[in-house]
Amino acid sequence: MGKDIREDIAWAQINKDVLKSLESPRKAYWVILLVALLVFGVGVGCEVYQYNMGMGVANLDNPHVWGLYIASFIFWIGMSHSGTLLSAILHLMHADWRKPIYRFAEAMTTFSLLTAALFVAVHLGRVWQIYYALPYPNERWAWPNFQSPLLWDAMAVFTYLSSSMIFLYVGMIPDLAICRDNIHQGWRKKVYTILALGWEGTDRQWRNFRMTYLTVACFLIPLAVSVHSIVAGDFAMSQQPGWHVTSFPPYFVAGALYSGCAAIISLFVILRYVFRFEEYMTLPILKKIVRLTFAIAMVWTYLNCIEFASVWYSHDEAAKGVLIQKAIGPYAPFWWAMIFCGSVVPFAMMVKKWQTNIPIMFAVSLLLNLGMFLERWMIVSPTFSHGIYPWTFDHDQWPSMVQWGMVFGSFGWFTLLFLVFCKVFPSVSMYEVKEMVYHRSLQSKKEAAGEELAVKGAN
Amino acid sequence: MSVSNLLENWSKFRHTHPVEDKGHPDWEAYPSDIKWAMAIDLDACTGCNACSVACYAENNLPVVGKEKYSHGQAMHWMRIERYWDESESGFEVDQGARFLPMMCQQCEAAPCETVCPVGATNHTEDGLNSQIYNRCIGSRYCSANCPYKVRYFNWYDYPTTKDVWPSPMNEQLNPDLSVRSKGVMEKCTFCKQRTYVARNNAKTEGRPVQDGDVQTACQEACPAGAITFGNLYDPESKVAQKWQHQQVELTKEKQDKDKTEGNRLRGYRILEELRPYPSVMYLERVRESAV
Amino acid sequence: MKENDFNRRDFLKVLGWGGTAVALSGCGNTSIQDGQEIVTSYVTLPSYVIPSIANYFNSTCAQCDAGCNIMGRVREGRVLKAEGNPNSPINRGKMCGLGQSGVQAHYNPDRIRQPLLKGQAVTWEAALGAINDKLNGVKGEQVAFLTGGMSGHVQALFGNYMDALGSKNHFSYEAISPAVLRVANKKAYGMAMPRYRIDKARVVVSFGADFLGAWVSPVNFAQQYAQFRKGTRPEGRGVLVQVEPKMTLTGANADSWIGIRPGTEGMLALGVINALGSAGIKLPADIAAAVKDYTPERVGVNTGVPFERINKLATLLKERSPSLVLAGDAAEGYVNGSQNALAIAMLNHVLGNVGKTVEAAASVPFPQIAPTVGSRSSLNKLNDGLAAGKYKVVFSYGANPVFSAPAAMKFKDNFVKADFKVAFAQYLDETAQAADLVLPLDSAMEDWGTVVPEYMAAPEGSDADTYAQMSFRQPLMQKLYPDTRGVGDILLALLKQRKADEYKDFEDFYSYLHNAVLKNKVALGGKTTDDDDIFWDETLSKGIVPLKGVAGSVSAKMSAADLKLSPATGTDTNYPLRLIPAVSASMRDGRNANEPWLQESPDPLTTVVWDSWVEIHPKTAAKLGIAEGDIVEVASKSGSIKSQAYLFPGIHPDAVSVPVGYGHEGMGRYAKGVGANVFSILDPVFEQETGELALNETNVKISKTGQRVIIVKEEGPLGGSQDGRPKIAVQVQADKVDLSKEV
Amino acid sequence: MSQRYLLALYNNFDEAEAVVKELRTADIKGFNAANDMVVKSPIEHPEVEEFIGNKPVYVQWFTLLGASLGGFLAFWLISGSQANFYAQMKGGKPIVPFPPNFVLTYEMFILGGVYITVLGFLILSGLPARRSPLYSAKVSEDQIGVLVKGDEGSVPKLREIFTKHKALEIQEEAGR
Repeated sequence: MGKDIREDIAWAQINKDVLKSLESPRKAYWVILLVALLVFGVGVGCEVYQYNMGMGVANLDNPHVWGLYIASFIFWIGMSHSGTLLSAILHLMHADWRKPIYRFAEAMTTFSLLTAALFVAVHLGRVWQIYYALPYPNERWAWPNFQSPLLWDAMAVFTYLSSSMIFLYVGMIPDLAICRDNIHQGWRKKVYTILALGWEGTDRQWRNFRMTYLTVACFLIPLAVSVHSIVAGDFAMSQQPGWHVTSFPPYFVAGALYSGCAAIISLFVILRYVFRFEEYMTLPILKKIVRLTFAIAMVWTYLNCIEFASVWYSHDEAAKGVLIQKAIGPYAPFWWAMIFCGSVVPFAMMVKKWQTNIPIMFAVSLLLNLGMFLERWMIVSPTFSHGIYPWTFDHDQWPSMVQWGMVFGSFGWFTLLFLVFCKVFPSVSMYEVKEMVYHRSLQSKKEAAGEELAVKGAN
Repeated sequence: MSVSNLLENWSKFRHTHPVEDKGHPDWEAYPSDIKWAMAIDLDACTGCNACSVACYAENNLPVVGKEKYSHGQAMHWMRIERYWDESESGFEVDQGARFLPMMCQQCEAAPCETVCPVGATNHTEDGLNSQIYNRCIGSRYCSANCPYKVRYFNWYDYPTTKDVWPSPMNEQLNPDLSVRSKGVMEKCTFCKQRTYVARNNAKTEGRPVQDGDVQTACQEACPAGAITFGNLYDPESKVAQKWQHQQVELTKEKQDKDKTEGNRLRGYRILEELRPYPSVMYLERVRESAV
Repeated sequence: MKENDFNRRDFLKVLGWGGTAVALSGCGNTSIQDGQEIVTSYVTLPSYVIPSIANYFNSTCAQCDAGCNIMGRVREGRVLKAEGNPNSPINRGKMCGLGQSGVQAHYNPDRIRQPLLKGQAVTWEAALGAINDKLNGVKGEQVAFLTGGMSGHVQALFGNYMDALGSKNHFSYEAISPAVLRVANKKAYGMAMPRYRIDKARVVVSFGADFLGAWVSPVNFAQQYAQFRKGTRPEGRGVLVQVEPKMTLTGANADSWIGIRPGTEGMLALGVINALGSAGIKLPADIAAAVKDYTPERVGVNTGVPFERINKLATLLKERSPSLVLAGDAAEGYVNGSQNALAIAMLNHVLGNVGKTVEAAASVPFPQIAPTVGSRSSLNKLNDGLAAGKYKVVFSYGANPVFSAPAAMKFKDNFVKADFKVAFAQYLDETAQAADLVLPLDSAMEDWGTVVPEYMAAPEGSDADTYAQMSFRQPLMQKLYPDTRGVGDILLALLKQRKADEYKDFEDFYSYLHNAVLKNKVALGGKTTDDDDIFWDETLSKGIVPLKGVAGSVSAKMSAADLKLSPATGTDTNYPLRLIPAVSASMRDGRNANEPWLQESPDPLTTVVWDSWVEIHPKTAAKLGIAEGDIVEVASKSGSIKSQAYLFPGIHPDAVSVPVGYGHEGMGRYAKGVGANVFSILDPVFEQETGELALNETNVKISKTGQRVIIVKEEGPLGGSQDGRPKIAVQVQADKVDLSKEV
Repeated sequence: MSQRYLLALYNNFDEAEAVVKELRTADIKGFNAANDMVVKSPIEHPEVEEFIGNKPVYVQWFTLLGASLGGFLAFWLISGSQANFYAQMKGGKPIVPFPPNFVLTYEMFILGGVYITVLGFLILSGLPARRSPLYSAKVSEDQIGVLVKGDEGSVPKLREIFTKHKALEIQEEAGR
């Protein structure tokens, strides 16, 4: 296995390479940007139509009151978790291979949360009254209902979004200073100057920076877990069969990390190509993420089985009914596709040769993401179609093109935000790659010296 | 904000419904000696749909038309369900069908109430589950969490939808309650507009609400008189007597009588085991097997 | 009119003029007396009108012929809802869904608003002038008048008009009517419509009488049924046995539903009598002789009802007396329909129910207002006459024969042969479309009238033998459209064309009615000393006028001599299935199809909405390879229709059923194009004694068209299954509960 | 006496470390090694803290403050709004219920912690800051800077030490 990164890479070169990504990406960048814009336009069109007509155009009905919007909401929230995984958990564990890739993962966290927030809005019947859900003192003397898991959700997502944005920003300050020092004209200079806050890399700054980064990372980990547990709580707190499951919170968290990791692989491949980051986003690092993803895939699969088993051996006939319906009912193709994508496809990541094969891993990561999207859908819809009350079972509901359009559009929105970010801000953390290179070269020097000593000693 | 308020409310409201004591004696606006409840005799119900149509007439329910009905977007607050007897070989028709009028059960511990993010659905002092239309933002969580699926969402803006209330059909709309616009949830209110009038009249006359002061629209229409409605806290009321006779207690999730084998009573509440404490008691349909 | 005598009627008028109006003449007996009338503002309200508080005015439901007494809930000059009149012996404050929908007939956006001559809007003068012109050119016998069932003062006026025309060609037509029953009852009990006391019976055996759904007076029967089911009754909880090939709403409520082979109901009745004889009930000799061949075993083979079940039924009837046996549409719609009905009525005689649960009903003392009931045989006569070109001018009121006549009768072709066709109509229905002149009618909530119900229910504790009633129909609000008229007004205007002198005192139908009622003040329960206005207002406010009726009697005996039960018609190998047109509680014969509440309230049994359907037994469907939602073609010798298949366990495997009332080509936005019209494919087979169309005598074949739809219905994908949930719609056997002490 | 700023740039940490160590031990009049010396580096390098002398970090106190404040305020505000404004009656649930409030308290605990920690970071590291008297873009690239402040008299000595350790570049500027 090769090295995660070339140790002899010059620090100045790192600056140069990364700063280049702010200037001249490949043409593919613009193509993807344009496509994303168009796709986002589709979503906007659908929302405008739905806003004017009413939610009915989404083909939702009673009892099937939620559909792809909520499924997509969970999907995007879930995707956000791997950013935290890479930046916070691996940071605490001193896994320095995360350094070249954590920045974009963290950006992904922020933007997928922003995308998820969109779905909260488009899902509402009266989005123009969305401010009723905000806890602010008002002349109506009415506060939101703090007992509602949806409100916890809103609070958790808000906390997570703002914390991860802050985390992203704080971690970026030294890099912004680099940008400030190297880009000398235009609006960018002003932006970087303001955002860099006058960072100079003094010992005092670094000292406080280190402690802050560590502390926030410590906060982010339980936060991330709580966010997806609370999203799981939206379902697990209800009485509906198939949702009222004790293992839902860990199951959701595992699913979140899983889809996030899969998304990181996809974006890794794309960024590596578009911004010519071959030196930094190296195959050995890919290999590490792939292995991590595989491990999480197995955790997810295990939790899936636990859920099925606990439903199967319970005396909750309704929950059992939902499970059976998932397997043989109208959603069966999607459910089996989810099982296939989520639990079978990851075994492709066990093949050593494929672990560093970019096209294969790209395809696998897309399949995993598809599987995770289906998973969320399969959590939401089958329960509605086959709930507690037999008279209102509803096997014919199918999301309308409006729903699909908005799901589609959300990918455009995410891609748009993400690409703009990568073009404006360094998507590889320069200072941390320097640290990585520095420490690794020191390490190998020491090793070499140790070897020499050993040789000497032997002599 | 006052600390004393906080502490007071903490203890005062710790346990509200369902409890043994009647409502909240301290409730400022309405001293609550009323708990509206229903009893529906399935043996009398013929499944004729009169209640449902009466509900349309009384509560300004939109007729959504075939296409929207096919999407499951019908707005019948009161629906009649038709079940067959089941056996190994399929449906049995020898004893006819079973009809079940199903509307909001006005649960005492309603699953819908706690989950609404904006507090648009709350418990009222007279024991109903109320929906505040102009507070509702349409998250539909209440419906998602309703075990009976008796909450209906305004998927479209029905007042402006073609052929829902074309002029002069709109002149029939009942001015006692609103016509709901798109994006809000609605459901059976136990004809709140009628109970409200009854309570006000009683108040004006300086007496408590008596049995028979108010009928719900469905009850009023029901040709077989299968629906009994009234104040459960009034021991004189028919509905209270029925509940009492059938030994169905509002505050129990498992009735004592069900623990004894071979009780000869037929009152039950649907999905009681989920502990929503519904306010509607059904009486089992009786069939004679002599023929 | 005195200034303080600003009464409600005027108030309604004033409201309609939007607040600026004056009390003008035009409302009957009022006339402007110089200097005594004053201009009144909308803000000057009568004392009983308090804004935001509803007033209730009594009237009579016009949605079907049962004549339920209703109260219109009126707020700010608009009628909002129909509620039952609690003092009514018929509906006792209750309403059915059909009746509730009356407000939608009133507010219907598709009502005709102006007279239409050849499709062009014309004035009433022109319209009435056109009629006058045409009538002047023809002889009395060349004029035919087709009506639905009628009663009360409109009928009296109508009789006068026919006399004035010199025509005897009044055809009273009801697409769905108990016409066979009336004839059979007359034979069996000596009266066409005795009073049935379901509430007194311990057992009710109904041969296809859908008394909870669409039969005769369903709201009254439903209340009796509720009594009948009460365990606290001295007789205990009653048992209902329903015998019919296609389950009706009543069948769905039966303790025992017997899906009999179509057409063999009479035979089963005889089999039960035979079994009763074997069980020790003493049978009159002629009856014993008549039923001796109908052993349960043989009857069992022919009817498809296991003979054990026949014996059980006989035992039940023997042990629990009094019982009541009813014969309904499903037993009568055959060539031998009246024989079936007679055989069934004989059961009542054998069981001694006559006089106990089959009571004599009184009839109204004024024959001219007694109901004229419709039948299908009269349509046949009209049709024959039209085909022969006998009628030049044809009037149609309250009937839609172009829709409800079987296509094989070619009614429409014959109808258009007449020179001048006048339709009195609220909607532009099929008959109105075929007419030359369409006269727009007031809705029943705008019109005056009186109604005498055919089925005369009596209030508790009254002298039931002589109880008869007349109900008032009065406007519940101002007319929605200025150019519609009440049928009485039109008839009066037409009469004035003939006999101007006799009717010149009556400005409109209201004044005629007012006059007629006040003239008979004493007969209508008043005293000669009563003030006319007070009497009138009180009578109106009650809405119900009890009359001392002419007591009838039911014959205690019945001879078996009339009974000649011919075997049921066999099947046709080309058309192997029997078609049973189903009459549903809400759709009836289709005249109310344009009321959206009815279209959207699910059929109780199939839960289908907004369409017609073909009920097929799952076994038959499996044989034919038909699945739910398949569009199937139902073809008879006389035509074919296409509709969606619904697999329905409550139907005899040899039968299929399609609801009537759907498939309008006109009427309005809610009715047009919804479903298929099953009337059109009925074979012209007639009941042998009455000449009624035998509705159930059409054999059909079913074939798939290859299309499939998802049926729009209320029930979910599990059909009627409760999916193993323990307590949803719970049923308990009667011996497991104690009903006698229930509250 | 006027103050001068000197910035010396070094190629690697070893050289910088040597310089710093020498400056700390050297007794130069008008120059206080503990207060007048700043090391600027392109990467976070914990060793810098060691050789420059241990200086305490107080960010964690902000964290404690923020988190407690967030949690406390959350519970107080939520319970207070539930108890003092329109009571939202939920069947079977108290007006001021603990479990949901704890969930929200937990979230606000984190939110407060994160916000105040970052605020503390900004305060303690003196950000946002104006450009310091001497700065070289090389510091954000690959060189380590040692910035000292001293009396005019101490400048030659300082320069001497800088050059001794192979300073790549020495900048000098008058103090303000």
